[in-house]
Amino acid sequence: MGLTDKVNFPQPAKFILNWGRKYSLWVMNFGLACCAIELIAASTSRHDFIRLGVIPVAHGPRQADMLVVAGTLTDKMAPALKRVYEQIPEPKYVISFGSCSNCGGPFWDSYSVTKGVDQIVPVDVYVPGCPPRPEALLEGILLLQDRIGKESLKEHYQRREAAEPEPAFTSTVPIVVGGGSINDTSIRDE
Amino acid sequence: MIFYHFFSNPWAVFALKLAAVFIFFLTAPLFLGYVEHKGLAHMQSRLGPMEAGKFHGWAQLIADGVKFIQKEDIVPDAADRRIFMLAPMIVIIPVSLVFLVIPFGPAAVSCHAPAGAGACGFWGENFDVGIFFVLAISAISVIGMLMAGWASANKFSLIGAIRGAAQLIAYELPLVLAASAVAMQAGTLSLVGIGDAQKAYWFVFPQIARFIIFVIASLAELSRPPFDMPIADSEIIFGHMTEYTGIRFGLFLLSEYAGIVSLSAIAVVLYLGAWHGFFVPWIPGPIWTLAKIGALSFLVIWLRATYPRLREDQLQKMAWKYLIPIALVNILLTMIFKVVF
Amino acid sequence: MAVTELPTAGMLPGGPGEGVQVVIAGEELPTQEMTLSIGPQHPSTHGVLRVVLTLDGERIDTATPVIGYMHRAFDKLSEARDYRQIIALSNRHDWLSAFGNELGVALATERLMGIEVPERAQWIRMLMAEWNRVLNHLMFLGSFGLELGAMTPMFYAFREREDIQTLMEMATGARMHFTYCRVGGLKEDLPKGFLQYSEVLVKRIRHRLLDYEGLLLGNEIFKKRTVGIGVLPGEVAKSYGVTGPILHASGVAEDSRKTEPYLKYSEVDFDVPVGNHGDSFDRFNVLFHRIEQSLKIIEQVHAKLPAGPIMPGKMPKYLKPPEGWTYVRTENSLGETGYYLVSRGDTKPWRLKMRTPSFHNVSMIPYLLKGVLLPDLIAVLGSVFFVVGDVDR
Amino acid sequence: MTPDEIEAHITEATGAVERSDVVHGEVSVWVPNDKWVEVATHLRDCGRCHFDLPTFLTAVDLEEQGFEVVLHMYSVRRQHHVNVKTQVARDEPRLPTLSGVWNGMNWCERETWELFGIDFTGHPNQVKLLLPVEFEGFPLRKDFLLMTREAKEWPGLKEPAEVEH
Repeated sequence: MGLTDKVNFPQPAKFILNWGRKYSLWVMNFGLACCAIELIAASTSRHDFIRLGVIPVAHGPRQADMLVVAGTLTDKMAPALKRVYEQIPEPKYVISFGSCSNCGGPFWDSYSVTKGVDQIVPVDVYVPGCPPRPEALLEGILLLQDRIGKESLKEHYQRREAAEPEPAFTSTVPIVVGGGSINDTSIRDE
Repeated sequence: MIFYHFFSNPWAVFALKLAAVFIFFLTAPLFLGYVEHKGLAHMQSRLGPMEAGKFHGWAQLIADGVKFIQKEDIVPDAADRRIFMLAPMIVIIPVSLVFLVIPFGPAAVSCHAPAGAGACGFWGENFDVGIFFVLAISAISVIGMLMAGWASANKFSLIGAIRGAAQLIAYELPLVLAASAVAMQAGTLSLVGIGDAQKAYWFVFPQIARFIIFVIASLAELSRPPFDMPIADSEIIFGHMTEYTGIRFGLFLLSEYAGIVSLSAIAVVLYLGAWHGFFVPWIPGPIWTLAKIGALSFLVIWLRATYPRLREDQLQKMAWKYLIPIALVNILLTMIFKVVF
Repeated sequence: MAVTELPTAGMLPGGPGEGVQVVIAGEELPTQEMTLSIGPQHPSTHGVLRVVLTLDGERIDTATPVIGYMHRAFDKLSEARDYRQIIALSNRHDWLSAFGNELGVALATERLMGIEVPERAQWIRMLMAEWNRVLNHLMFLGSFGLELGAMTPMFYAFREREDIQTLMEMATGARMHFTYCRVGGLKEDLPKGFLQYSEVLVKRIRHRLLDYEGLLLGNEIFKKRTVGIGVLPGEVAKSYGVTGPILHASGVAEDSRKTEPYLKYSEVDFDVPVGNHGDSFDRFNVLFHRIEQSLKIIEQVHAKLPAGPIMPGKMPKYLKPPEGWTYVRTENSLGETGYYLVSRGDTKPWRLKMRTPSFHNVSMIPYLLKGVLLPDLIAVLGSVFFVVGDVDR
Repeated sequence: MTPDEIEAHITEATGAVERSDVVHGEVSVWVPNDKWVEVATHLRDCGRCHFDLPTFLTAVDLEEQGFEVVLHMYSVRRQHHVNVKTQVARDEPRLPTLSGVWNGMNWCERETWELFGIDFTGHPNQVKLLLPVEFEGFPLRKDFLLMTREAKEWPGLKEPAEVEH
């Protein structure tokens, strides 16, 4: 923070700053349920998202840049997620990994499950699947990196501030892996 | 002739050396960090960073650095603000000072520097008490660690810092004992002098035990696996670094890797014959030194991939029950040999 | 806590079990206990378990597990779903042994309806259950190393897991939640080339197990950290309802594949590895040898797999088990997973109680953690095999 | 022992069995509430029963007849099972605790209390186990409705016969 949220940098400086953020996404592994295993699988030998600069060595939220919420969020766990999110320093990104964290998934009618983490924290990328394959997470990361490469931090912070009281997805239009958009009602009405 | 004039000006030499040391201090840890990324990855049948900088992710750590400077600088509410912000500096400054006295090569032949500026050669400064300077100053970092742990107002940080302090107290002694035996054998405290003294044979050969003690003690002092209890991630998150964000955290990381380089360098100078090579004497001294430092640092990385971590009390037991007695006996033997031969 | 109650002090040379009496000067100084809350999001609890500790220095006075962060109401939801949907749901509570879970539901429903499962389907179910067991145990072997600070076993374990998951994907089409069982049989027959790949994989994994033996079980530091830590006597384990590898490590060879064989376990030859001391190391040793036994079973299935159908000829259109109840126990990867199924003749069960091994394992944690050091928390928690979804359901 | 032998032995030895049956090879014995602890202790200590592994304890909502509490046990040495069952009233469900008999019953009873509202008198620590403290109601009772389902029918609802397999 500091300058980056007030000044519009000239293009070369902006490029370097964005490049740094793009390839150094230390990930806070918020593994909750089944999807956590696929998240770990995405970080280990065959899929290895460390290739893309997503480094899973941030053990605490303070060092993280990206929060991957993988698995079912329950009402009992929701305060912890909120807290972890708030502990991550700006600029931060959130990937919602798996149907449960997107919308409740197979536990949509449960009395103890939060139906979607976007009720608690703003989400940048939705990865659908139950659980999604590691490749889906890789695509989500690539799409997020594309977006980071183009964004302006000043606007990023302005949007965040505007969305401050309401979490949801007002920060920017979120990415949905595999196409579609979360505002696309045609799928729901089918 | 212009070079002659340049090198005979002590201020110019000083500036040049300072710049060189500074560049080395910044690049060597980055390089080591990259090697750790890739080395660990290939040991674990993966690839490691591949995208940042396109060619095998060579710019991964630069990207990390660029990111660190953009991150929000959080100081927790309950933290002791000034001490919290000061701690990373206290950690990194001693580590950087060690680089000043590491000799990379022999004294230059055409050296006409006036007395007082130190003899001219591939080192920052040739202290008469170099070895004690190094050992004393590298122990200061733990104060920074304690400050960080205490000021963070986090229980995990505190436990980590206390562990780190306990570990340092336990391992400073074997480290000093092992190093002093070398000083005894070389007959000088100057690191350059110790390097010179190994012309005939490396000091690792007479007594391998002393070298092993030194390496173990340095690993413990650096809190590297298998002695990484102060930052044991699965127990206490990240130890004293738990609450640090952005560039302050980056400084901690830099000091960790710089610490590996500097202690490897000291070990090379003390035991592995500094700039003296073998078989291929035409390779210049500084390259030998760098290669040996690299090899030793790689060993440190290798250990991380192989071993689980010990428990704090087991480490203490090892220090007090085994390493210190062995080091003392070692000193005794060195004295006897020194007197007899 | 008064200082005199401490027989040994952890931070001083000697350590636990050494019997070195440490006299601490300044005994009159008051000491303060520290309450440390580990979790619910903490690297060591692999999942969202929370453990509230009271610490005296680094020694744990009391440990209270707080569970429920993954309570997704399986029991209630299964009352609102038909049997077909429950199979899909039951995959997800113990995500590391998905096939074992769906097997239990299918077996319970079949027993209540009196359906005879074809021979071939039973053998294939056994094959898949054993592969699933290998998957599960590899995960625990790997993650325990990571928690103790050894990174590499984790990556090796996942390398092997990926191979096995490719195999499972061939047959089931899914990587984790297979949903391969149907009431009465299986979704479909094994694809071409499955058995050949399975044979190759058995050999490969058996070979690679040597790596784990070297990196973990044969490693001096690993032994130092786990031998004699968290000793669980067999009687205590039983009184907590602990089953599976933990009970075996405590010297009780109770395995329902042996004592009450279901599927075709009576026709294959395997052993139940048993530990002598019930400490963390024994638990891992047992886990490691269970992988070998599973591979042995898989090899026998390859040899004995009969031809035939995989579903009984005629299945009712609606699955409506008659009124009644049953309890089916299966030896799942982590212990006894049982389904207590009460039917009232509807397409949905009246009550489906899931008995999970992890729940009982975790309830035993306070016993094991009393008086150990904070670093040993890792060695104990990692060796009390549990999956949080299996604890909370 | 075979299921029938267990049934006969328990009926004879405790004298508290109201009725019993054997279904699918599993024995159930129904005992009155006040004999609950006594029977459980006998089953643990008796040399012939030797039920040393309490498998689970749960309840079934029988609607107007109250709740049926089920305790399943296994004997590692003798390799046999038993289900001990008892019925508690719906308006004031209450049962003495078994946490003194087996350690493992502590959590099982906490869970049953939380999900069914059955009060285990004498339980050392009867507080919420799975649900957040502020949660109201006993979710596994039949009169606890899943609000999401009540609000809107699941759009993907299909009867089993409509799909293949």
